[in-house]
Amino acid sequence: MKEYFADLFAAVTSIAKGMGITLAHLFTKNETQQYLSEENPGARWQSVIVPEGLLQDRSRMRLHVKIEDCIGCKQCEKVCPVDCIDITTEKREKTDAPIFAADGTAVKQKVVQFDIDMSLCCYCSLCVYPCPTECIVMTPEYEFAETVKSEFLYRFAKETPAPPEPPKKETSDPVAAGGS
Amino acid sequence: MSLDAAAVQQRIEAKFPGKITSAELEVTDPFLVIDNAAIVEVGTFLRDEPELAFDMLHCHSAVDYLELKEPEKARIEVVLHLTSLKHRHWIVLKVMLPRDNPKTPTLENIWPTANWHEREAYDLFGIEFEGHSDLRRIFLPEDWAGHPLRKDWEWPDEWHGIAVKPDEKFSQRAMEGENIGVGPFD
Amino acid sequence: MGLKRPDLETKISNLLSPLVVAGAGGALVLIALVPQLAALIREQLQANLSPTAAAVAASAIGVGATVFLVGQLPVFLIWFERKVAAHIQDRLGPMRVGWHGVLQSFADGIKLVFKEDIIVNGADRFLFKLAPFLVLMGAFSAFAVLPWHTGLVVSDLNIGLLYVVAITSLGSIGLLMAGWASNNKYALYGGMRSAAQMVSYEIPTAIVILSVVVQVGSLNLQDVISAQLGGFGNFANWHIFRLYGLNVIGFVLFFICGLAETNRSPFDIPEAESELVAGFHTEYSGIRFGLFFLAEYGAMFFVAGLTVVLYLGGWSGPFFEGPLVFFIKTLALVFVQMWLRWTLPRLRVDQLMALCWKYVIPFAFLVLLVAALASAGAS
Amino acid sequence: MSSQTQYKDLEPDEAYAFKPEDLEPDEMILNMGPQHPSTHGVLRIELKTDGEIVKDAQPHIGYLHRNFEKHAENIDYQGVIPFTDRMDYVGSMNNSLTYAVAVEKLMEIEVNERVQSIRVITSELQRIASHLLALGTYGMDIGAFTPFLHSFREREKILDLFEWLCGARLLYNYNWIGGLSHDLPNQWTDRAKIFLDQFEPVIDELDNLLSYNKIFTKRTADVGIIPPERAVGYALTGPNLRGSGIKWDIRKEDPYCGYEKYEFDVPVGQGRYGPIGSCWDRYYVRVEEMRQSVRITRQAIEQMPAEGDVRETVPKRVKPKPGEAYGRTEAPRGELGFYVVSDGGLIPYRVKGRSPCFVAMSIFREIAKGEMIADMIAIIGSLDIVLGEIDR
Repeated sequence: MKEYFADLFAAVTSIAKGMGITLAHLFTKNETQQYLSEENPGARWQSVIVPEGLLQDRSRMRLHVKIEDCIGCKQCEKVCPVDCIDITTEKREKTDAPIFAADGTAVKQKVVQFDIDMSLCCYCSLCVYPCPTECIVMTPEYEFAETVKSEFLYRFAKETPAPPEPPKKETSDPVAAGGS
Repeated sequence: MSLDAAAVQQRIEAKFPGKITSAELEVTDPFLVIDNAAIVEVGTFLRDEPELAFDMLHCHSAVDYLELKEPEKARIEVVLHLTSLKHRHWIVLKVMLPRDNPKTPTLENIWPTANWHEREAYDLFGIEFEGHSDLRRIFLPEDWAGHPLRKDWEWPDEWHGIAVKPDEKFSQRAMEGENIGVGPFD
Repeated sequence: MGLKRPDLETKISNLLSPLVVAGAGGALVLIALVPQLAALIREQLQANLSPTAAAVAASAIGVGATVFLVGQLPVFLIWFERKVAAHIQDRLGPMRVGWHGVLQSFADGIKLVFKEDIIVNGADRFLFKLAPFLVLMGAFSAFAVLPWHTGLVVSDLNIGLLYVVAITSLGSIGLLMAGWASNNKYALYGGMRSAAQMVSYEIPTAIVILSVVVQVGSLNLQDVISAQLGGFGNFANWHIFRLYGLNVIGFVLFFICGLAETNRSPFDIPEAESELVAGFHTEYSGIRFGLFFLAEYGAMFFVAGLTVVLYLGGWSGPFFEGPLVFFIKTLALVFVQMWLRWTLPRLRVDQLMALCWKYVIPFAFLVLLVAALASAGAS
Repeated sequence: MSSQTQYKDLEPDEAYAFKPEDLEPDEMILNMGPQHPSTHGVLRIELKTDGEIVKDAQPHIGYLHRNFEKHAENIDYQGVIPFTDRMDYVGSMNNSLTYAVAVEKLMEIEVNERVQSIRVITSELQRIASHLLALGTYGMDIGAFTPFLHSFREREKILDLFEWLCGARLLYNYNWIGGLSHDLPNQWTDRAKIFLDQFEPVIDELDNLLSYNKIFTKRTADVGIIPPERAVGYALTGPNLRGSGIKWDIRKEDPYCGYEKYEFDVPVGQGRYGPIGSCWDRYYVRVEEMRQSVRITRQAIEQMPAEGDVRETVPKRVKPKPGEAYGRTEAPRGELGFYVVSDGGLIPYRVKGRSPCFVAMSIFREIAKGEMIADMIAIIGSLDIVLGEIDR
């Protein structure tokens, strides 16, 4: 009998306690943020714990290649664990005018094909580290949903090999587009 | 009182002479190789002997050594990592099996956890555990062909009409102008 | 990067939401003015028609108005529940469609109407189609006897409470039917659970109602309310304050039973989404699913309203009285139902039964006993 | 035995463990999953039910099988880390840590103290995040929705810290063989401390909202009881083992990353609301572990050396000498181990993941018998399984 009433009492008090907590939360500030609203136009998550502007510093959401700097060393292709990078190079003629990457490395290979299949990418960022000219980078741009899978083939090389029309994917600079 | 691998070896030798076929004590994780026929007795002894009390089989793996250069050394090893919660010591046991038709007695009556681990080894390596209560494939479909963690396993062509082999380079197809949809039905 | 949402959608919802808010406000005013309106209409009818025709027309208008109100209520309550849930969980809830998402329920309703009406293979098609209507009927016909004000009730039945007990059981038949007809094991479990639950909780509900009936001496809901009028501040006579405070227990018990009868959490085992996927309505889609939803929220409102009538003085209040008071009190109780739902875990089916037979029924009998003794002493 | 390449055709009911013809008159087979709201992924459980009572339950796993071990045999050592992250995807930090520890053991690399401290901090924060997910979803399984979102609110803050640290929110690729991918950013430790300060009261709130709730204790305290000797026999580890009252924690028994430097308790199940080893005990061990993790993180932040290169010992080329090593750590779900065999080449010869969830799931059939359908959910939730790790 004692147990019966103790049970009842425990039930009532614990339920009252829980209801107190939920009632208090009814009047506290909301933690979620509206995606694309007047208050949050940039579609960026405003973290409450990370100082403003620092959250995306190292974010790796989408690969981008500054193709002018690529020297065609294929290090990224080798290290990729899911084989999503595809590079073809041609030897540059000695007679061609010398080109240099941003850091001064001479470009000896002509990169005729630099494809990244973003639908395979596992965002591990392993390709970024070995790059000698830092031309392959991860950008914090994360909104790149497509309805057709072939749109995920990002073709960075300026000159593509002969075969038919390449898909009309604009490899626009994601940093400029979404870096805000 | 914790024991190291050498002490454990001594005790097993004293009880079952000649059942340890070899031992490697100078490596990172010292291990003892136990005779396949005696593994159940040795296991029971290891679990029940108060001084040893290896009551937990915390990892059960199999390794396939194809050894193409020295075919006579080809083998499948079953590796048992045993821990004693009582004495806080641990030991690695190995059992060597032939690659053709590997068979070993089940350990599920000693450590019940071996049940699923042995199903896994059966599934991926094709090791037959004699006396196992429920030896079915655990990960792969019941009608899968072959045991994929064998080093000489070959990709089947298809499974119920589903292409199994890695797709031809996707970028090649996309480059040829093919519209590849998202999802399996596009 | 600018807003990607289609602008048309925003414009439409911006245009509509003031209308909806204004409509809701207007409805509240209308509810407040209903007695006057009703009197006016009745006068007009009696002046222009023969007595029989006037009575028929009056009840037709009453039925129409109630059905309209009850049909709109769930739409509002669904939005309200989503908002309550969201804020309890530190979320925002629906924000897109209209001002703070007030049009969300309309959008969902439109979606449900246009969705494909799927009847699964192997289902008992007739029962499958019938079940949602039965459930809806059970929930909505109960409103016929719910008094909004003196004389403002669709049907002023002498046996109002008996009618309520009878008609609300109709829903459980509907649920059982839905569970059986779906040809789905989860749905069958849901149907069975709901039948067991409702049958068990009918008993304490009836006993608690009986305790009030004993105190009032009538089954008519108008009489129940008029028994609670007057007293200090026009609320001291409410049943909840009478019978030496024991009616508080009766109130709580009735509230619990109401939760159980409407399958609300923590008694939502027939549709326990983490166990039975969706329980009895697993296989329903489109508007048939929508009808279950309407019925649930309609029943919620009705149970809260009945609690208000039995224990909280119906439309009487300390400062002013009328349908608006009744509406506000009922909404407050509905809020408590929602608040409970978003706080508590779900009971298991055997614990649910244990709660009914071991805790609710003994206390219900206690309340009934004291009420009977007290009214015997008084007379 | 050469590998076959042809599959054989199955009879339709060969995928069922229970045959319709063996059923008693009142019994019914109920398939729970692979698509079910509370099987935490694609787990399929075949139940033999008699009304609400479960007579027998047979779990079927493998719907998420990717054969991670075969992957690992085809890529270099460093490339395996993104794959380990995907095993237990709510505790990635610990997975990659375990693999790194195993390969470091194989290569005999000693990482410096700063790396060790950062590894402790990140893995403890990951433990909090993982337990928050486990507790939140457990509440949801039992029917309380609100604790789930409250705990996710806190988890989100940890993920923010991780994103700031290494750029990813879920699959970090942060622990490398011999080091870390990034050093801590400026102010990171301050912000982590702020998080810990505001997080501690949240645990109490969660306790009051869910743990001590009468309905919750009723639902979980008498259900899914694992006696200690069965727990050891089935080699359960982590909170599942400690819930049965056995004090066993790799951080204490076989310290890695300098765990011996920190003071913390190992909470065990007390049997407060029912028999020891019940679902509630396992649940509450996790709550207590979050408190201990906060303690460890605070100490680790205090004791962390200010200087130190986190990539100091990262080898240029990971090429261990032939041999084998078993590295183990205390992951949120129990003892996670990697058995790495090297043949001296650039790619691992064999990597075996010892997954705690796989082992925990194997006891399910034993403890599920005789309980009710609603309890199945309670038991699965209390074992805190992640299908990505079970199926690997």
